[in-house]
Amino acid sequence: MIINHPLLGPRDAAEFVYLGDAALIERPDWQASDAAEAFHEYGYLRDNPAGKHAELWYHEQGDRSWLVVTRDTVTHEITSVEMARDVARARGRSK
Amino acid sequence: MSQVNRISGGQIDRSQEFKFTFNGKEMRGHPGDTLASALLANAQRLVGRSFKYHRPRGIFTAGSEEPNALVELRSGAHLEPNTRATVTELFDGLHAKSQNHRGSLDYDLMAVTDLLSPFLSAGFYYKTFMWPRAFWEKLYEPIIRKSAGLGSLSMREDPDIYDKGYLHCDLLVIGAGPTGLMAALTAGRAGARVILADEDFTLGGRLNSETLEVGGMPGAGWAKEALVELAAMDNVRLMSRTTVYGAYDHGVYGALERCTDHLASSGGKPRQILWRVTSKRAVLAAGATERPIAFGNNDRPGVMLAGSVRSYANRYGVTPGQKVAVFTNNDDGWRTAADLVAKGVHVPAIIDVRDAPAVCDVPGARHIRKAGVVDTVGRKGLKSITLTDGQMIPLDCLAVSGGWNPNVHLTCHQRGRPEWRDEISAFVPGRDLPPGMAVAGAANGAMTLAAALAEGQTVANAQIEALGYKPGKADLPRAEDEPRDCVPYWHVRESTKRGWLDLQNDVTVKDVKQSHREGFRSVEHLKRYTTLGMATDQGKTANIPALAIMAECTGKTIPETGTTIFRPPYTPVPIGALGGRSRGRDFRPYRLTPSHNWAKENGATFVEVGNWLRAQWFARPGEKGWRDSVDREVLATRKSVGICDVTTLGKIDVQGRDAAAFLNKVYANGFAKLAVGRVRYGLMLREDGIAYDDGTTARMSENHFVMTTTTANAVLVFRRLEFARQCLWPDMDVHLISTTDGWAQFAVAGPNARNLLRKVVDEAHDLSNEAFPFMACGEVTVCNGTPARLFRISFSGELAYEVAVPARYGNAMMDVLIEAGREFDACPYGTEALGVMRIEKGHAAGNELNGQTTAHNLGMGRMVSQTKECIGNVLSQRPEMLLEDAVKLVGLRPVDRDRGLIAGSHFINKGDAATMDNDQGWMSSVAYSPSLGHSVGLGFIKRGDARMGEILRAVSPVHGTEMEVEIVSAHFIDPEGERLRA
Amino acid sequence: MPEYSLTPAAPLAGTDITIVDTHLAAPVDLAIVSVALPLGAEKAAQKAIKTAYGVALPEVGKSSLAMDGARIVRLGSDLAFVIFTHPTPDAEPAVAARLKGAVYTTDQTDVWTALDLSGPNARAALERICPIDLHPDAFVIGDAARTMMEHLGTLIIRTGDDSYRLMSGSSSAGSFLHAIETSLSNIA
Amino acid sequence: MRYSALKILREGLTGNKGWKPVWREPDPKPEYDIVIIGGGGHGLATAYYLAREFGMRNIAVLEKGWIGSGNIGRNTTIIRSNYMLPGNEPFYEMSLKLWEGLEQDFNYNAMVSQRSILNLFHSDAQRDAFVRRANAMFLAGADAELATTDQLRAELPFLDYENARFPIKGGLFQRRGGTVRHDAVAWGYARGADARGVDIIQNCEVTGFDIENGKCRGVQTSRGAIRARKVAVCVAGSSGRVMAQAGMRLPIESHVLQAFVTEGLKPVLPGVITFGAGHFYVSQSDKGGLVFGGDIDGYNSYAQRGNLPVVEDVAEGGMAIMPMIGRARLLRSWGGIMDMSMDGSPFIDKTDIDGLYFNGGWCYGGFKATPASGMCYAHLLARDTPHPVATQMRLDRFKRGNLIDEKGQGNQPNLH
Repeated sequence: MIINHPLLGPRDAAEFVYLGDAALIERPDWQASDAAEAFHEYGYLRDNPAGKHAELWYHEQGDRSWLVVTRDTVTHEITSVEMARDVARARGRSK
Repeated sequence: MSQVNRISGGQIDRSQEFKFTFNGKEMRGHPGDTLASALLANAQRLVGRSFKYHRPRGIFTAGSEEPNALVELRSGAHLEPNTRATVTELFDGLHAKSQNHRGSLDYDLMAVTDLLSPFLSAGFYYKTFMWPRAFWEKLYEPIIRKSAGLGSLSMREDPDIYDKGYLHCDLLVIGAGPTGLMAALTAGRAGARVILADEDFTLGGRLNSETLEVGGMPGAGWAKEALVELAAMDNVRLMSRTTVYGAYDHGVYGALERCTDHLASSGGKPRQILWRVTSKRAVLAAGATERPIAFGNNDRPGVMLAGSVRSYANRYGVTPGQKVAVFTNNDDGWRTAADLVAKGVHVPAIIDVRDAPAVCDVPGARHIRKAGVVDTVGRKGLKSITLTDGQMIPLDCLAVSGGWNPNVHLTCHQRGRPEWRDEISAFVPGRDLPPGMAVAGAANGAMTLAAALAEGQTVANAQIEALGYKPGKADLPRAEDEPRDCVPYWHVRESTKRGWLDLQNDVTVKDVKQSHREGFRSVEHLKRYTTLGMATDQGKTANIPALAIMAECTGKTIPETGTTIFRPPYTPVPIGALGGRSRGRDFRPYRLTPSHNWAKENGATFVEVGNWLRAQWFARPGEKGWRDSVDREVLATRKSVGICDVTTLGKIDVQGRDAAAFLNKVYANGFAKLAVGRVRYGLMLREDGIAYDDGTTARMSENHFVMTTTTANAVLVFRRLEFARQCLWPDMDVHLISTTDGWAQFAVAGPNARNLLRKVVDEAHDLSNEAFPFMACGEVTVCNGTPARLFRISFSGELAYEVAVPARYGNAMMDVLIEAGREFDACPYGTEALGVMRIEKGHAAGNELNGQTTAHNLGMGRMVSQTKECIGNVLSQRPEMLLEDAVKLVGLRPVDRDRGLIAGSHFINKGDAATMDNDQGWMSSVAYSPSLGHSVGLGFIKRGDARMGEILRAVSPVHGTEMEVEIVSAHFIDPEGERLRA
Repeated sequence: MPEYSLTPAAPLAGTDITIVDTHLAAPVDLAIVSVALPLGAEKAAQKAIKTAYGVALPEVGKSSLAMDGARIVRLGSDLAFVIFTHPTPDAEPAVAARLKGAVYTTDQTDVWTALDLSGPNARAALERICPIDLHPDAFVIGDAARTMMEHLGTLIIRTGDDSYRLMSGSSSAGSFLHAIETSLSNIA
Repeated sequence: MRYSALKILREGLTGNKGWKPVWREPDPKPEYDIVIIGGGGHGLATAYYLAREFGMRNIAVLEKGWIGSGNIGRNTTIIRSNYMLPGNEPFYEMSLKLWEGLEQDFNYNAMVSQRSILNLFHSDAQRDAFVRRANAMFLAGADAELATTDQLRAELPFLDYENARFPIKGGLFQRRGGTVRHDAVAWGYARGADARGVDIIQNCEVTGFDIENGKCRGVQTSRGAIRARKVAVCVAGSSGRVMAQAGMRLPIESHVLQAFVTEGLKPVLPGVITFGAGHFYVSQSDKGGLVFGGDIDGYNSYAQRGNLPVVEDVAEGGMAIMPMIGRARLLRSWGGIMDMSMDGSPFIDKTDIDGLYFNGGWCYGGFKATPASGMCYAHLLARDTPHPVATQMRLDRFKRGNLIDEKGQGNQPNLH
């Protein structure tokens, strides 16, 4: 596979390490009253779609950036690649 | 024997002669021959035996689709089983042997299976060999295994080397026949970066095997001119002997280049290169493969595909027989007859299943219409055929053509399904092609030469236009639209004898019918039940006729019955090539510690720790075994001072305004308030609450921390930290960079550690316990000004430091530490002594932090803060992770102090049976403690922390032993920690 | 004063090999300092770099040569290396001083080992181990990429028509040299 | 029709014209007691044991394509019970015992061949973990045997002992482990179930569940609606897709695992061998091909095909331990879709929807589990309580914190 890195251009997927669903960015609030349930869902339950899947890849043999890659799990077609840090910020994560 | 079947012409170099042997018999051939063409030239008709019935077999094709002519090539460790003679280039001194027979090729004892064939029909083995139960493994299966299989491995290490590489292009053209050449010329002239690859050693594809003209000259001549033009283009790379074997995601293709297989010796150079080709676009111009027609005893040596017979005659100057008839359902078969006659070969008859006029004039040949072949005679070489009307024709070769199948293989590699096209009675590429790929020429069903050339041009133009190149002008060479009419005709129904479909695996028409009868009707069931198409040729010639016969049985059309799709590789690829250089000691890189050379010179034995090599112990003269060395190292360290290279621990520089806050989130215990100049032990959890890694982190300045990780997890922790930094808390100002390799770090441990360091650390730095207490850290200089870092931390439980210098000084630093420590009898120690001391001290390491244990299990539950946001703390509180009777880390010692504990033992209460229900836990680490004079262990026991003093059994049934052990504190040495604070 | 002194020994120091016109050598006294751009203060950091080195921080995947010969390689959006010749183990303070606290610096000199590959076979040799497209138009002089070669993380910088600087982890220097040497001998 | 040597003899003499279909091709009835979704190994085994052990006959197995087309038909055919944890080992040992009597039981030769399985180890820590595992196997009544390097040299002289990057320090044998002809398992179970009245319905795709008031009452299929008292999902690889139709999210990701076979070779490997310092395991089939595999590709996929880096990684592992296979040629590669669960262990459980049952999450270890999975699922369906060896294979175990994590990799499915 080839991942078109937003900063570096097309790079062989062998340079990357896969993590999983980009929902892993949305780490629950540890202080919420339903934190135990929320962390269970966050940690364990997956949409696992047959089709478009936003997922996290880490450019370990590259610039060490985490990317959000939108890839079809049936055809493997990649339709978008974003810097995960930008996605995280857009989803309201801060510090 | 002379080359009795040589005829005129061909692309062989008759000025040179090669000697080779087949089954020890010496023969001769020429450069440009394949082993198959040379065997045919020498009239060697019988070349092998089939898989199941051990039927005599001859050469069937002239290409990589060959099912029969498999040989063991070369000898000794170079032995190469299952090698297709049809694609093996002849070289001087080649040795080949036939395979899969017991006794000689001519008198194969296993041929008796053929007589038993009525009882060995499809799937017979599923229905028998079940009684008595033990007989399957003891009797039946060994016999089956021995008679199955094809060629033999040498059982010796492959002596050749292999290489790999990466190629990039705008357009990959797969196949260098007329279509591929035209496509490459078109794209090359337009300036695109082109790779043209073909499995053959001479590019040109079927132009080399045909008498057809292109642009007013012989096709082979036109091909040569095209190749000259292409070779002159900087932007074009020509790759002969290169099979593009797989189409992977996003335009990546796997290709195998055979560099030295055509030479007697590889001469120390890579035998083959595995290329990963990253293409923006591809044109598949892989041509078509002829298919046979099934009829009674159609597997005799001498029955061949018609196009292949033509290829031997035209390209290799060989006729496979002196009397060659043609049996065809299409126009193309006629060209074989015509070309043979033009070369002076006698063609007694053309048997055409169609009721149609002659396609062309073939002098001397009878045209027998609406007829078929029902049987043949000639066990080890064809002697005659019998036709549907009963007439017998004596001959020694029958050229059969059942039509042509486009080579759609690569179009299926991403699960694309081919589609049926009635006009050519064949499957053509479907619509779901691998993205970026287009198909042209015969591979796409454009069967005539003129059509192939035209399609090569238009498809290439479309592909490069999409990449922004200007398409080339139409200067298409003139060529023929040769007649290609073909009717669907798969087997001669009148035949009562077995008609073969899969020649190698011995699958006949009857087997397909039986498969249908037993309900194995889906194509995949047919394949799996009969083994159709599962031989080394993957059914390249067999699958479609078999599918057609299944369609007949079910009364459905062929496309309704199913399609077969193909999987990579197109042709088999040696495992050695796929492994490349990564074998033996080059399987993975070595990482060496900075003091590696010193250790080597000082008697170290090394051990693999991940990719690292670490000194395990340093043997001294007179020591009888490793235990002597390790015991000495431990005792010397605890008595005075020892030195160990601990560079392999991961080191991560953490900087930024939010560095402290960040560390506070990634460690389970608090880090926000760590003072500058101090070190703290940190426990890292996974998000699921399981203990993940531990280490110390030092605060060098307000915004600068130095983290250490375990050796094993250095890369993984870094990855997780980057995830936390970029994905979880993206607005933190924190920056990470690995410095693992940058600092040579040494543990200096033992009561004299400070005294030793005082001789090495420059005087400006106060090492007193007051100025530099336990868990202090700082930047210092050593040996007159070399910058260094000093940490007062202890893994051994002794007064200890770790001192780090830039790695380039590491080897010298080891020397200096030993030299300066001479007055203290300073002793280098390796990982074994390190391990012994950490067990004596009760420190958890990899065997305890194995990804299955919680802080609760490790006795560190209280370190996990519940008053801050940090990774893992929420899920660490799940009810069944905090159970009262959870296993707890404890120390163990044998009741009989002379016995040695065994790591991996399980604990069973006295009096209980050793069953899983009674399992109390396991022993994770053991060592002989020279300090205590007996074996000590760490282990996990249910409620272990509340069971101090209890005696249990440590059982190790796999060793057949058990012993009583006592639960004790894990801190065998200095439980109060007085030494390390001294 | 301690009576001892330390002699440096970088892992590939002195490497100098020629295989059929193509040359492989370890640069002498190469220093590497990483420069991280503080979040929210990237502009100030870039300005400090420009002021100190006379060249702008390049785009990611590019490098620029400063007047004094230092090469600044941009590895990521917030990370760059300053690579320069400097014999003593104080490269980091030297760079930190020039950049006046506008960036976070870490000494990377001993983390890496470097080899300079140059000559007519350089690209063909790299083709066997380097996944990056090194076609002269695709990887122009000054381009830099971190990638993996024979299981080793490697930084490759194109330094000239037929010349490349290759950098990899210092602990695996022997395997790194072996990989490149093998490529050269395989194509020779 | 009972199969025997005599039957073969008789048929052989009369032209093999008397063989009957191995299973019927019935049309679906409007209603069954139990509908099993998925005509793979586990689904067919479940039907077989429901009929044979629990006397239930009014059962349908619905298969989207042809039976055995899932992972039962695309695995590397290994059976073993060399697990460590109490939640797993008794289950897999029961499975192995079922394998041992399977063929006589269903009168079909699936070529169960207990050729042994060997796990090589390359470090002391790995040895310690293997000893722990071997002892757990003993505690559960299984067999295990440690081998020294010298013993291995004598038994497997072709392994690389001299020049290895990660020297072989020994190995853990399970002599009762081995291989089975995978397709035949599906066919044998199908035949046995069919003979007991189970309807095996091919080309019947489930398109939805009929859930009324929190109770599952049947399924919609490409061949019409089918009512059922209980619906048993058994579609590992596609669990996510199918259960999504019931509105459930699972602790599962779908991943592709590639497998490989070489051209046929005369016997070289006695049993199954796995590399402990890389991703490679291999056995030799009765036909002579070396059947081998390694790690999953590592990204979510439903594509039944993989990519080159893993092919290369696996070949590297093979060359690292047995460099004699360099000249053996890879003939075919394929991919199967694995239900990779969050702790690497499976589920056999009721769901929160009454009448809807779930079996899945087998990761790449489902083949060896086939008999026990069928038996335990049948037990659960027939009795509504878990079989004693499958009490921990529950969907809610993550919520409770009771993990069955053999590899200690945590909640990242692609690492298991």
